[in-house]
Amino acid sequence: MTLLTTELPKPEPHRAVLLWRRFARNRAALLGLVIFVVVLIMAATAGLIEPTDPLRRAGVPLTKPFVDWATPLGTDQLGRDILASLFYGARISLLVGVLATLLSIGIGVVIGAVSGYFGGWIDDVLMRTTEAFQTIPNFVLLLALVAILGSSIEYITVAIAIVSWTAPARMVRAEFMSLRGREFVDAARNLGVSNTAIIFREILPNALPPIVVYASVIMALSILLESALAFLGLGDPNHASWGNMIGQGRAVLRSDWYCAAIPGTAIILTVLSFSLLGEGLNDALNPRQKK
Amino acid sequence: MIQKKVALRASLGSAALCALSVMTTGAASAEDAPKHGGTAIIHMASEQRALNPALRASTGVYNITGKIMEPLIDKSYDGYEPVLATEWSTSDDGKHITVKLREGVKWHDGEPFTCADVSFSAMELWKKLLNYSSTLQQNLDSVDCTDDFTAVFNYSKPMPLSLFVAAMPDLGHPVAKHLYEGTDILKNPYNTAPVGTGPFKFVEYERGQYVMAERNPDYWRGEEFPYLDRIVWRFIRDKSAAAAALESGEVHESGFNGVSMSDIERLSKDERFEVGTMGYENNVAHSTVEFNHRNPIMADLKVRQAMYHGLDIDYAIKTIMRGFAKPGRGPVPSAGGANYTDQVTTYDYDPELAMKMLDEAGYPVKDDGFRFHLRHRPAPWGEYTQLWGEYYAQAMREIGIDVEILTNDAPGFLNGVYRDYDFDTANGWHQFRSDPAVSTMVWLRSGAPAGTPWSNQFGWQSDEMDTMIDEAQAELDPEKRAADYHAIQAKSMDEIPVIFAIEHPFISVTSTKLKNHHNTPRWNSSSWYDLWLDE
Amino acid sequence: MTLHLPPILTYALRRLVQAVPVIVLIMIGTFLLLKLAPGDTVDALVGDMGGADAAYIARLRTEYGLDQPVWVQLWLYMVKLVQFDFGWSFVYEESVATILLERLGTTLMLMATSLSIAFTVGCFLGAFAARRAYSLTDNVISTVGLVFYATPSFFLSLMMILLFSVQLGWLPVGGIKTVAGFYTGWDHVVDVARHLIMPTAALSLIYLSFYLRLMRASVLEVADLDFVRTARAKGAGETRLMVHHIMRNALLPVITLLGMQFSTVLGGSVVVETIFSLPGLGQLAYQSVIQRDMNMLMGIIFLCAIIVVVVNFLTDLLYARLDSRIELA
Amino acid sequence: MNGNTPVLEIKGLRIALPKGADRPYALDGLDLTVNPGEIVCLVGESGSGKSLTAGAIMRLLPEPHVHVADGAIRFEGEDLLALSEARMKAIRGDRIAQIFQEPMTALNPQKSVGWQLDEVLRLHTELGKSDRKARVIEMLERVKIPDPASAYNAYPHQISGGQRQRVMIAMALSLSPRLIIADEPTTALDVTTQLEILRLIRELQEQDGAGVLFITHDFGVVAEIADKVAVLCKGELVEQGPAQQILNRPQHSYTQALIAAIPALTPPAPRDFTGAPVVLEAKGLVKTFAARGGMFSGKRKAVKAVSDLSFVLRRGETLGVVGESGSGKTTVSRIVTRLLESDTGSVTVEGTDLLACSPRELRRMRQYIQMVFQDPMASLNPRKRVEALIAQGPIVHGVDPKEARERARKLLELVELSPAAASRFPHEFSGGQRQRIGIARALAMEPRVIVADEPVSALDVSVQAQVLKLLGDLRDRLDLSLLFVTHDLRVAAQLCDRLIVMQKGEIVETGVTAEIFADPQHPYTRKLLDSIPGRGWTPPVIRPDAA
Repeated sequence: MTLLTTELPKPEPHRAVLLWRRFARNRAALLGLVIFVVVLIMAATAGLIEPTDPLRRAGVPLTKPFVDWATPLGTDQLGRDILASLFYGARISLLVGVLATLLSIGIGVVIGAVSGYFGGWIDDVLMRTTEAFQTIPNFVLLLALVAILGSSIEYITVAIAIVSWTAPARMVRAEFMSLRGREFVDAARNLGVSNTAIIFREILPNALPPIVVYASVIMALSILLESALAFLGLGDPNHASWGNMIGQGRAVLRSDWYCAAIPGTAIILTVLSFSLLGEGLNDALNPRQKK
Repeated sequence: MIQKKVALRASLGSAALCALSVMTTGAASAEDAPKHGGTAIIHMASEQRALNPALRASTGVYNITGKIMEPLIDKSYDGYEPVLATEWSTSDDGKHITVKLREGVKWHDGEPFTCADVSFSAMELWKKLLNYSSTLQQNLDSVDCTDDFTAVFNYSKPMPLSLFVAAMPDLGHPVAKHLYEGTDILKNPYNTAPVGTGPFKFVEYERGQYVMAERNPDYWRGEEFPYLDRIVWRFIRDKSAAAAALESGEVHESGFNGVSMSDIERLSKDERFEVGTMGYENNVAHSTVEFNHRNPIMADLKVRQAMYHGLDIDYAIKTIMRGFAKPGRGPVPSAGGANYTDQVTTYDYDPELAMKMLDEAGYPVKDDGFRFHLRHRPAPWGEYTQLWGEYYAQAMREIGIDVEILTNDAPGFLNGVYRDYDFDTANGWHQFRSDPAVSTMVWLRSGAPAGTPWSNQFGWQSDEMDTMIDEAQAELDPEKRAADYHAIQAKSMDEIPVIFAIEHPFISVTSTKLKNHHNTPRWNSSSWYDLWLDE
Repeated sequence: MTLHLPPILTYALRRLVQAVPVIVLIMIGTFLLLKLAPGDTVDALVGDMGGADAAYIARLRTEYGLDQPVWVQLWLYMVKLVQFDFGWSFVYEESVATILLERLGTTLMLMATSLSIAFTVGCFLGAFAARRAYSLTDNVISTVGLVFYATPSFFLSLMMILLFSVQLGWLPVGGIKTVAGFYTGWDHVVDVARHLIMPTAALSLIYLSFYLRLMRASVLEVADLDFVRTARAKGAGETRLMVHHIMRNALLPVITLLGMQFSTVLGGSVVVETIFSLPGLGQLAYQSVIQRDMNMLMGIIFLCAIIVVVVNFLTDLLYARLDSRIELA
Repeated sequence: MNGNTPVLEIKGLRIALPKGADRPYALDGLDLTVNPGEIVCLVGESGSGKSLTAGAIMRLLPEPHVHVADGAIRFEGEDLLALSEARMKAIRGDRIAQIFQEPMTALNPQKSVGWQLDEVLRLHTELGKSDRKARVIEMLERVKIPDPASAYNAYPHQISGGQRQRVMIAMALSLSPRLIIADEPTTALDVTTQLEILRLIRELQEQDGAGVLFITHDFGVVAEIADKVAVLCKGELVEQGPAQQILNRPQHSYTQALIAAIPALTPPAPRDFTGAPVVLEAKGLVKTFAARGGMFSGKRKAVKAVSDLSFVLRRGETLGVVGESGSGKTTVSRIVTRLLESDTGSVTVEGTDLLACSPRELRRMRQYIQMVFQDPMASLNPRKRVEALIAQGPIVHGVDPKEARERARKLLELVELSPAAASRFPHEFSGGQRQRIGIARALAMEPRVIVADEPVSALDVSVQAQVLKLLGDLRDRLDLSLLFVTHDLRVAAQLCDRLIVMQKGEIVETGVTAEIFADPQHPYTRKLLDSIPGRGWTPPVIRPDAA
């Protein structure tokens, strides 16, 4: 029996392996992953399996699903192929979701990090601004932004990001406030590391896990917000987005319910998958000390 | 069943000088004796805030205030019908129009209705504040009251009587002088709580919810009228919810395409409802495609013709309007009566021809698969304007023209098209208001102040057209006037400054419990004194 | 001489002072934002009317002061606002304050019921799920909650209308009361309640899962804390643990978020109010943006800011009441 | 000892750990007996399984992950493992009571002290409300809480750490349990408080005659309180016997090693530094903190953490700063390294006043004064590999990255770690190893001064000794000066040439370590020395041949 402490324990398996193990323990999260992968495949193969322009007239308007194999899921009011739109819609929805999330998290991280790290009047100014943004009902702000910028998909994405950054900013700020007092930050300062490097190289990587988890929430919200805009007729009609499909399918909801129900289900499943993924990521990245 | 006969029995063009019998047509059969009582609940898709037709000329406003405030003259299927006016005539030079007023009419507050009210309304509201009317009445110098019930309209330039009469149902609502004189007219409280002479008295306006009016016991047509105790206009913005409200019996009528086309089609097969376009003959609109002629490609007539050939109008009518429409034949709709003609150039759907014409015009398909790219602004006027815009884009792509759609809300659209000219093509609608002179010719005539919506802001200018329009407007002889308008129509179909692609009346869904409905060409705007409820 | 106020008043005053710059920022921001948007309220008005001629349009612009430079308009507005004059809505032809007052009741009723249902049921289910963490029950509760969260609110609302109004005929399609029903007293209350059932349910179902997940996580965290172990070692049973030891501590972080949720829910109610034709602030805000009804939107945002400040203040009080570590001294 | 039936009898207890743990059983075959009136100390380092023993007795293991696999636990003859949950609930808090380590977290922050004490009575007695209150007040008196009536209404955060632990004891003892399980009850407390609490437990236990199972890692505490000692090592019982025997004549090599690792209370022979150059001079340091007031009062009270502190540190010298929590010793270490801005004063290193430096100058000056932190886990960025951690400083100061990494590997050897450690993350190491990495990081900068803030207090005793030795060795080899902040006088005695004793931000005494230990001048210093647990016991000198 030895008391010497210099011997190293067995090396641990790779971080990714550990993360995967913790993630996979959550069965619901696995389901979320499966749905997510399916959506991903749909987005990636849009145009391969369904080589047509989704906005093109592909058949007799309002063909029911499973009637004509040229348009397996039927057509909408303008004779557009619902299957093709569904695939292209996956691409648009993911694009909106991912870009809006990256953008809002980006803004949130910079503001939250600066605010939380420096504190004082900088924090005051930034947090008052954040509060101002939070006080305006986000959907109303979104409508105003879309009214200003117009309804192109790029602007919708930017607008969604602009109304979504406050929560991550507060979150990052809280993380930074708690992390900036940690000894490893003092250690870095003591080594003469600059503030910028401390913020981005030392603290940020440690503040990321909850943000990554929250990113799934923003992804989900982005898709819901886009669809709500489309519902109010403010979607981008140049692209087949699920929101647009529901927005237009709603007019024929009672007679041709599938026009809205198919993209509706797609949205529900996708948003659900993001939420489930988020829970799984939470388990993987922020393991609770359960014995 | 789907498409009810579009009744067009109005004898337009000549002024009816005598009162016509109060005969009604419509769905009610003769043997049903009208019942008194009941509350009719009417769906409104958008909320009307200002309830003064002498301040805001819009069908939405008439829809409610038509029951409370009456115009001097209304329109029936048999022609123009006296309401608050009983007779009208013009001087030989066309500069003085004499209107005899109905005696014994009282405002809802008990004050008598006299010429003073008409004179005040005409000078202070119709001429100064009311949209379209202020242009129409710009040459009105004064209104003289020779006695309490005779008003003489004095114009500095000749005013065709037929134009005057045709405008009156919409632009001829007097307000009570004693309630408006000496006040800030725009902020007068009676603008949202109207006082009129009509069969129903205003009760309350619950903003965001409904407007309610109740029976006027002192109505001038006699104790018999009106039949209903009450009318409520309910604001339901969402079309699906409105359809549900009709089906659950919470609403009796939805007009102006208040429910979606698919629901209209569905409910037309439902025994509980009558669906049709009757009663809108005076409220026809065109779905348009507007070009920005500042773009050299759009300025090329051959391109515009090719694009017209690329539009499958019949398909659009079938899929988007579900058959409740017909192809447009220029700026005047078939509901325009004598002023309408179908002897014009037409452009059949022929994509092959369209592509050939585009090739010839010097726009071959390029490497990216398109001939050229257009930025298109669709008007946000609801379901089928939007679909029409998307169909247009779809159709243009088929003939090799790439169309990028820029969606905006209403102010954004109006600004983008009519003020900033930031568009290549746009689609919206043109509303026909009884006479081409009221709001149609501004689509073709040059010289409208920049930024005026629904006017020629398209950069298209033709001196010949301008002259033709001015002459038609000043022409006093109805027949010559009609011929002038036929010529304008033909020219506009040749040169296509704007495509008046589809003419569609509005469609209403009415519960069979309502009787005597849709019995005038502007029924939703009329007074409903004879409407009754069979419950 | 110093003024001695009760601590709670001092605190309220301090919060108010802190809120002023935020509100000013919001007001100026909103004003400029709407000014950036293409078109103005006159465009919207004539759009609504279906047309107007040039002279009419020009006259309206002058009338509404829209022909003045933006900074002048902003200055005039702010000067009025300081006197609590919200101005006139050209769209409604009514003073903004009147309309806001009319709408506030409906919105507060909708929000208060939806939020309290979402909060109560969410917390209860969250705690319930946490006690059975990782079991089938837990998975089912969490997933069903998430499905509601994932459903676009308009989709959920439309489905409810189809089911409960059209198919079953149980509930009215929309509105806040039966028109021309002329109910009074208790009947009126029942009538309004029946109209609010679906919109409330739609809103609360969506926000329920938010509280559910939060509460579940919070309970799991608190359940691991030392004092729970202490209570167990004292011989306390599971129910007692939950009620006396875990719940109160677990609720604290959830309550903090309750205040922040208000404006989010107000945004979310835009769609729900539109579908159910409820005359609330959400729909009004949407309309004001579309109509460029500057004064109205500014009024709504101002009101919203005030409500958020008040709600946050109340949650702080509630928090202080619940958290013994915070002293009112 | 008087009882015939033991209060507690554990036979062959085996506690299974979940799959994937470092060993299959947390406890493997524990036999233990506690008689009435007897205090049995269960001693072991972290991870030895001592706390799980308590959990098993209370039947509060985090089942099913961790569960009793085998063995018997008899409480006054009754097999606890066979009882129904309802019966067990009745026993908990009534006949078996437990005292926990962290008095702050072990009390419900949302309930008043009185309520929490009352709860025990409510659960286990039929007493009426006023009777219960009287009983609670009585208990508060028994644990010597001043003003029991106001303590009754107080919330846990409103009373001091020592009082909270008294409340915990009152709670445990209020029904005169037969068995008290005390799980490290004094570890989180200051020395002076620790002694008081230990005395209290002893006193109350003697009055009631209960059996006590006292779990600790500290042999000093054992010496202070134990009747009998059982030593655990990685789940196995290595030795058991009367306290005197184990303390003075340990048989098992592990026990011997543990005891050998306890720092002796004999300071090193004084060394003379009068001729050595001054490397750091602190003058007139003052630091005032604005303490947060209540939520509803904007006022903030000012708390003086350090008032007018001056000292010098010479080359090769180790200056100890000792004091209890709140004495301001940690503040000193942070001001000196300028991690915290001082209100006034100067800290001169290499002829430059650190406190007056511009940010740019400061970054350059940092290389001369480095720090070793208290919590080795918290002070190493968990997202960085060891190599990067050590090389970071030199790279920031302009050393070629490749060279810096090479030097990092050499430094690992210097702190006796395998170079293979370079590519790992901090969490893959034990506490002692992490602290070695922390030291390596400080050394990488080739500083003149190392400020060590409680560098060993988070470590097990055996590890502590090794790290202290390493620090001492390195100091001598590299001619470093150490500013050594600690609350533990045993540790201070080990390494420090001179001491500064602090109380409430002020220096109460300063001098050569050996002199202070031999003849403390200030009453506070005297009290501190008197409170060192097990100060009456001199650990036997054992040749460390067993390693």
